[in-house]
Amino acid sequence: MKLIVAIIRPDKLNDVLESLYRAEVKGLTVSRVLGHGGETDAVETYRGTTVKMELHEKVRLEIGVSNPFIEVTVRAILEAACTGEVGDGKIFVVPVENVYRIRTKEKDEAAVTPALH
Amino acid sequence: MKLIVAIIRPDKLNDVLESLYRAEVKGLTVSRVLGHGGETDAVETYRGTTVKMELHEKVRLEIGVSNPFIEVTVRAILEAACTGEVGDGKIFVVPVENVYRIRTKEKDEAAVTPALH
Amino acid sequence: MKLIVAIIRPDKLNDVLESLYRAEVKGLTVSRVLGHGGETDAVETYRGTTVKMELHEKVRLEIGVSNPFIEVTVRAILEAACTGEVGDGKIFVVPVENVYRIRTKEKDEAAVTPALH
Amino acid sequence: MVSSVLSAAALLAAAVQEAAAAAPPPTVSPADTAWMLVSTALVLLMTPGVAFFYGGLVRAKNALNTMMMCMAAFGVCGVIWAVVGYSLAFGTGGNYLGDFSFALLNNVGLDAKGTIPHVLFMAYQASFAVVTATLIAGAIVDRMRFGPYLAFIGLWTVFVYAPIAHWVWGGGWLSKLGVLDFAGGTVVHINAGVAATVAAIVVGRRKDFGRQAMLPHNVPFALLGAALLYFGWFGFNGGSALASNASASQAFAATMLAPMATLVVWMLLDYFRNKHATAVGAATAIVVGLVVITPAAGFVSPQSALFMGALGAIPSYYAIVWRSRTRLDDSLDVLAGHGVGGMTGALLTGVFADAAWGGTNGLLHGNPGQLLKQATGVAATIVYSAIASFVLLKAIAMVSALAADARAQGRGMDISQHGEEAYTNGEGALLVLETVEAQPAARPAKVATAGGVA
Amino acid sequence: MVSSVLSAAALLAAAVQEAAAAAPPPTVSPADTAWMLVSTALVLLMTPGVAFFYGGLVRAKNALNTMMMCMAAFGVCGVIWAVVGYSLAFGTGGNYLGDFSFALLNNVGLDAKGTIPHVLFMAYQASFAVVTATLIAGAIVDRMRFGPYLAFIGLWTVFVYAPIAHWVWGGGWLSKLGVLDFAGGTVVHINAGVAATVAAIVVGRRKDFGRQAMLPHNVPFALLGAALLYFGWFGFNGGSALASNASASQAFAATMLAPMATLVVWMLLDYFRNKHATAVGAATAIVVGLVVITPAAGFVSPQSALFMGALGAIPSYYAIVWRSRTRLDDSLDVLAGHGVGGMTGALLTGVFADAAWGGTNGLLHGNPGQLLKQATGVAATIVYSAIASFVLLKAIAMVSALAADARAQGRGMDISQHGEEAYTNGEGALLVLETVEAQPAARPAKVATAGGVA
Amino acid sequence: MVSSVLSAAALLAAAVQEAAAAAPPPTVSPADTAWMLVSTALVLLMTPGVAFFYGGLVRAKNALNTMMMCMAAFGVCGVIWAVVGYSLAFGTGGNYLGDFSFALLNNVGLDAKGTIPHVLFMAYQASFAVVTATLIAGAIVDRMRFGPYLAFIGLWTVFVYAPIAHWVWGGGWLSKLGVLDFAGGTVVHINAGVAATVAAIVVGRRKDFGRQAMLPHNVPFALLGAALLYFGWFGFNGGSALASNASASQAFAATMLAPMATLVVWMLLDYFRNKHATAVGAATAIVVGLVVITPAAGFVSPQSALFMGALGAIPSYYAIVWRSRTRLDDSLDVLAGHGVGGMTGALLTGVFADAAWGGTNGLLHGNPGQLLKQATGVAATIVYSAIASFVLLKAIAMVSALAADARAQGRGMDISQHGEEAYTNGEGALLVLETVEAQPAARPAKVATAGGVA
Ligand SMILES: Nc1ncnc2c1ncn2[C@@H]1O[C@H](COP(=O)(O)OP(=O)(O)O)[C@@H](O)[C@H]1O
Ligand SMILES: Nc1ncnc2c1ncn2[C@@H]1O[C@H](COP(=O)(O)OP(=O)(O)O)[C@@H](O)[C@H]1O
Ligand SMILES: Nc1ncnc2c1ncn2[C@@H]1O[C@H](COP(=O)(O)OP(=O)(O)O)[C@@H](O)[C@H]1O
Repeated sequence: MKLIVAIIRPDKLNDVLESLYRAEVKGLTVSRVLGHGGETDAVETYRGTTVKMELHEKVRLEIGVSNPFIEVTVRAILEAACTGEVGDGKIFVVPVENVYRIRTKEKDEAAVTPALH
Repeated sequence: MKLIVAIIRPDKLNDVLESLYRAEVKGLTVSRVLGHGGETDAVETYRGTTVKMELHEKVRLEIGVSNPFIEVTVRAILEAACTGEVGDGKIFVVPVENVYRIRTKEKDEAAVTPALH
Repeated sequence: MKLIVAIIRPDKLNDVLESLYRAEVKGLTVSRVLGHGGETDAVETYRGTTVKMELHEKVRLEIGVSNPFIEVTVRAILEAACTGEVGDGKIFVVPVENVYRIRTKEKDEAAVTPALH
Repeated sequence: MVSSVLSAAALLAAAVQEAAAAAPPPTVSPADTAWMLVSTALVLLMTPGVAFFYGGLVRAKNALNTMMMCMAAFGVCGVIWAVVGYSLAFGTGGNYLGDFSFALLNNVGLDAKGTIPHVLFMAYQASFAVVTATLIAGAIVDRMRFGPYLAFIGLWTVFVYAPIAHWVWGGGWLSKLGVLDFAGGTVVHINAGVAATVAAIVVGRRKDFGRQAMLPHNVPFALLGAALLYFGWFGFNGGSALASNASASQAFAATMLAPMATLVVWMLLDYFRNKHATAVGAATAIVVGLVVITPAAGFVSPQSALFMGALGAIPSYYAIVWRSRTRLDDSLDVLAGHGVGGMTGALLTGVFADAAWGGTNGLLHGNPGQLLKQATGVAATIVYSAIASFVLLKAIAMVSALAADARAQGRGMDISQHGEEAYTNGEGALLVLETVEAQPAARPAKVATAGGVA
Repeated sequence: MVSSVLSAAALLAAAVQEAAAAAPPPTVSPADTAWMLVSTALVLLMTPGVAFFYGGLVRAKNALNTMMMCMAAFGVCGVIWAVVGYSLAFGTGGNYLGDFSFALLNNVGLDAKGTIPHVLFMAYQASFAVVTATLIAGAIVDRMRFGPYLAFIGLWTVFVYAPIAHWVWGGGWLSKLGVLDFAGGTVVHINAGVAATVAAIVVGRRKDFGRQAMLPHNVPFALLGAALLYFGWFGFNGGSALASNASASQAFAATMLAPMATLVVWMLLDYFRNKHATAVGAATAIVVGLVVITPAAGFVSPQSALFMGALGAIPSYYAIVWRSRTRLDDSLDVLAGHGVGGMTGALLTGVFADAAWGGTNGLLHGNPGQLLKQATGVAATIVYSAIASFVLLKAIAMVSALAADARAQGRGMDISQHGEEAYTNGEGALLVLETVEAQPAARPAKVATAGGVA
Repeated sequence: MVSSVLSAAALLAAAVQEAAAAAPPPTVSPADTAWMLVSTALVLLMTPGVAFFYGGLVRAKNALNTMMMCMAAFGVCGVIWAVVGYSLAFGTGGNYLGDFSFALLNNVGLDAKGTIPHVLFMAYQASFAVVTATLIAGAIVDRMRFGPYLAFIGLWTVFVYAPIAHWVWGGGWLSKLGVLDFAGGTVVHINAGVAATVAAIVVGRRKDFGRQAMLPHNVPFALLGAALLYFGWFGFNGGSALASNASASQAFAATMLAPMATLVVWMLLDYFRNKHATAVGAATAIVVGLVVITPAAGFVSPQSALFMGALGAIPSYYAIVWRSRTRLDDSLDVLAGHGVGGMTGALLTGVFADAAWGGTNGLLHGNPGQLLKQATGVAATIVYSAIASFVLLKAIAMVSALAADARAQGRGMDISQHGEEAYTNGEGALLVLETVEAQPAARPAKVATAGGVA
């Protein structure tokens, strides 16, 4: 079991969600973050003060997957999130020891299998 | 040592904090996130535009614990965060290699033992 | 390869970014979080209602590094983020199995080496 | 000669008539009209003022619902006022109620009512009816369903507000008794404060009341609301002179001064109790000061206005402290602000009123009887407003639940009552397309395409 | 004797003159001046009103750009109005255009124009010119580049607004024809609505239009905007009487009542269609009601104002529903709100106008011809505004691209057009220091020091 | 006969008297009263205008404190004005100070002062005193402790504002000298700008000033503030005619036109310097334009108002650019906006003033001496304001520290000075219950229960 952490562009969230949906990856958690990488910084001016915006808006996805899904999930993101320009982001694959579904207290594989209802 | 990452309902944060407090788990970090799972989507309308809200507000907890606390922490969350309805969230237990307390530069076990003052 | 997760004070982000920059650590992701630890709680009053603010604003850094950089990164943070008062935060070092750079689909070491352009 | 003299006299008469034409008997006065046009606009601005005052004090998930409770009153109470409310309040009628002579705005024309066109007088009164109803919202935000709420304030305008307005301003029994209420201490504030308390009780407490902290999501909005209220209140009190004259000026000055004194006292109370003067407290203090001076504005000296403002801070301040320790979930303290503030003002009017500054003398000027009259007015308003509001709410409750269920409250009233959110960024919002057939479909899929980040 | 009689007559004459001085032939009237001063200020407040109404409805990354499109009109259109616009609209000229007699505000002095100083009349008209131009912004927010936008509204004020204002208010052909437009249904609303639609088409659709949900980032701001518009509109319509009189009062009451009725009907339509009455809908309804009553305000009874408001909700409501299914990217529905609303109002004026309440009779009072005149006014405005706006936009497009490229739209118009953000917390903002040489440098480094968290 | 002629003459006399009654010697004029009521309300709205203008420009953690610095002035400066300030400024007194004849508002009644009730004149002046004090806040936000701040503005109103107001408007030496200051260029703007600069220096720099970027947390609020200021300023300048007449109209038009021109020039300067016209810049430009025209509004032609607005942009623009490179931490550039803007305006008044438009001629109309007089007024204000403000601040500093310590600044002034936050969502907020004994305790625990998410 792995936790896949992906940092992507906000305007690609759209496409990534669709791509994951097609790959049948349905459970995920999203948050807004700020990223620093190789991108050129935007310059803003507030009255006399000029600032360089070093951090850029990104979206962070966190997806717990069972082993057979690791590959497809990574591929789905890599494809949907890519523009080819600096700032596309990164994917980290982190090992996970246990997963629990809070509602049912199911553990591990069962916990990340989508609920049927 | 583990990092316990839990995704819960915002209106259960309350109870989870209390439950963790009773389990003597005192250090933790919280953030607002959006989750996608099996929940039915809310429909909103803005003038002529109808949208389905695919992502639901959740709270993410991140708790670094030493091994003896893993079990109790997971149990505390599982109990306090559960409503039995779809959308209760997940817990991920992630291995951690080192922990540092920035203030004292203590490492590992010592770093996650609550400070006495 | 590791993912270094650090919880620091918001007003130290400044210094930490500089310190990391000097350590040649350039890729990172930042988010606003709320932390609970040993700090004393602020009391606020809204009309008749008095509340204790249990959670304090913190900033969370997430930095994927290749093995030779683990040490310097941790050290850079430990030094720059420390005030010596309760609430300085923690650093967690989490193992990572794979890293991908979305733009180029590079993997692992290559993925976290700063792009040259 | 005689004739020439006579003709001189005739000319003279003409001259006199011309002079008289220059100073006509008080029909429509352009200057009074100008001030009352402005006053009406100012009072109408108080409704959004309440919307922001209340809306800033609730949690973000209930912000729109709270604001809509105010803004929708423009529609519901405004139309009802035009249809029947105005007539019931200001039609001649009897001691307790007007009649239907002005129903549907019949006979409300351009002729003078006092020194302004009748249609303007009606508009001015409409602005009062709307803002009074919105005050009630503060007690039941975060939980009352939107439909029953609208039904309540609509009916309340007809069955509670209009009668009491008739008693005090429409020639009813309280005015005959000699109760002083310059701009609506009883009619507006005590009335709304009592109705709000009854509503808070009948609708019931909020989910998690007393268990969770429910904090203001946007205090600047509350300050903006207080500022708009302060500004609009100059029309509310100053306009109640119904003319652009000394009385209006005096009422204006009183309306300016009283909240200044309230603010100072409130900040001191706050400071001694909590070690801080708070912004939420300051916003509240301004409103309380305005409420307190409302019944007295045209009857007291500027010095008395300062005193009344200062004194008026105390009961409302401690009413809030007390209320927050009880199980009464008057969410935004309408009782303490408008109810208690209104009572303080109405009674103090009986103390400070000064015939030299308009109206009758009060206790301090040798007429203790006035205080009794004021107390009568207060008591009558409390009793009638409480009973009638209770009956209306219970009647509505028979048709439809008053409160939203716990789940709807949990998701927030904005989503559950209005299907929208105050602050969205579009993350994860999936667009549901219903393209017109003639247009090329945006996507092959039948209904939905992917949403994105704003 | 004779002489004494004569001297009496002389005295008499003096008396008559004195009397006449007391009631002078309508030169400057202080009361009318007071109301028109206020009205002008109120109309000027409508521009920020539009800024917040529009600004709240766009995404956060475009909020400042949207607001600036309104606020900058104060500068561009205001100055152009003073330089040449006012003269072209209100200089005597001919049937189709004024002249340059008032160019650069020459001959605009303190003498009376009607019963107010000429300089005040000019200021009042300036406030109209500015707010009309800002209405257009709603159709092209989120994408039109700021420079070309300013060029467009500047030229539009001269070449489209001023001529049509001359037709209707400056003694031009539509006023001679007898078209009724009390406060600007054609000149302001149809005109802006049509120009906005043309601009939406010529500038082109937004990136991701129809693919992504673009939701309002701050609905309370939209409500604030609607409230400021409602408030300011009392100057817009009430002030169009140009005096503090019965007509102003009637126009005021109509302006108050119509949106109330629109709000009720709109909430019902919303409820039956979406199961919810929305706040965005309520804000829109208020504006639509105001638009609809604008041409009629001084010509119809209060009852008719209620009817017009109620009826007026329907076409605009369904125009929005229809538009959102098409590929027309009129981002904030200026066509539906101001264009369709303005047409509804202009035509209904021809139906409800009542000579007993000012103006001419309309269809319902036995004069069907008025409806035809109204239709002529509507058609002329649509045709001229559409063609002239199109030509202006195409001319500007020859010099400079109208729309920002996809990348700039993606980053947001605030950053790309103004180099700033509406809401920042300073995280990761690196200060670029340019210390004055004489001062000790803050840091050894030459230009930059570390940024921090706000 | 004779007698009949005489009686005719008698009648005549009566007629003349009647005519005279119709046009009384300037006692209270209803129309002037109407306009001054409105003007006073408008000026009072400027204080919240400043609150939002400043509040939007600071960081979120200091937003409430900044707004409270403005709103609390209603209390502190308003009450002090009533108690003693008004009397010191407008009591007859001598060349340098009034007297105590109006202390505690004694002798401030309903009789005419000019053509309006005295009590209204006092209220109008109070609104000036309050807003002037709040301007100072901009220089010391983010760091000055709330108590000492209130002490300072309270004392400042008495010892600095009231005397200078007496010099210029109360019959003091500057008015005798013939210095032109229509609505407060010296008294209000230079005075506040200088005091603010002194305060910025005496209180000291903010923690991290020059090291961290401190960015506006809510630019729309700053725009809202600028809009409210623009709106309110019509009362500030237009009302300074103290009547509803040509002078008021002229001042109104000048107040409308000048900021329009400033806005255009400012956007151009911004564009050429930064490649962008910014929204913060636009908000600033509007305020600067208003400041510049303030002393001149009733003395110059509309064309000159446009010129003054345009010229006035330049010194303030470059003052901001210069200041941000220095170590002077005048946080929101009160010196550049109000100080420099006020000086520009006061001096340009001496250039553009035109007796044909009211007042005296200036340089351009052949009276270079006026410029000298203006310079004297400016210099006197600068010197007195700087010294007196310095002394007051140092005196307060002896009792209590002026600045909050670094830790308090770090946590934010909202929490450290007011114990509350502008924007909360209740996450992790633990409710501290103090239930009334008679009530069943909500929870078994003695004081606290768990907090939750809003
Ligand atoms: N080592 C890293 N650890 C964590 N996040 C990173 C790291 N490197 C990059 N990121 C995230 O990825 C985003 C894009 O990275 P960047 O280096 O700019 O682009 P690219 O991957 O295209 O070279 C950054 O804004 C940051 O949020
Ligand atoms: N595989 C996953 N990885 C990360 N987060 C998940 C995953 N599955 C669910 N979540 C989070 O948990 C929340 C609830 O999950 P959901 O599947 O709706 O409910 P349940 O666990 O009750 O079946 C989601 O909104 C999401 O935030
Ligand atoms: N066990 C933990 N797991 C996750 N985050 C923690 C943990 N302990 C502390 N933190 C984070 O670190 C912050 C500071 O910790 P605290 O214990 O107050 O200070 P210190 O480390 O100086 O003793 C907390 O606010 C919280 O965000």
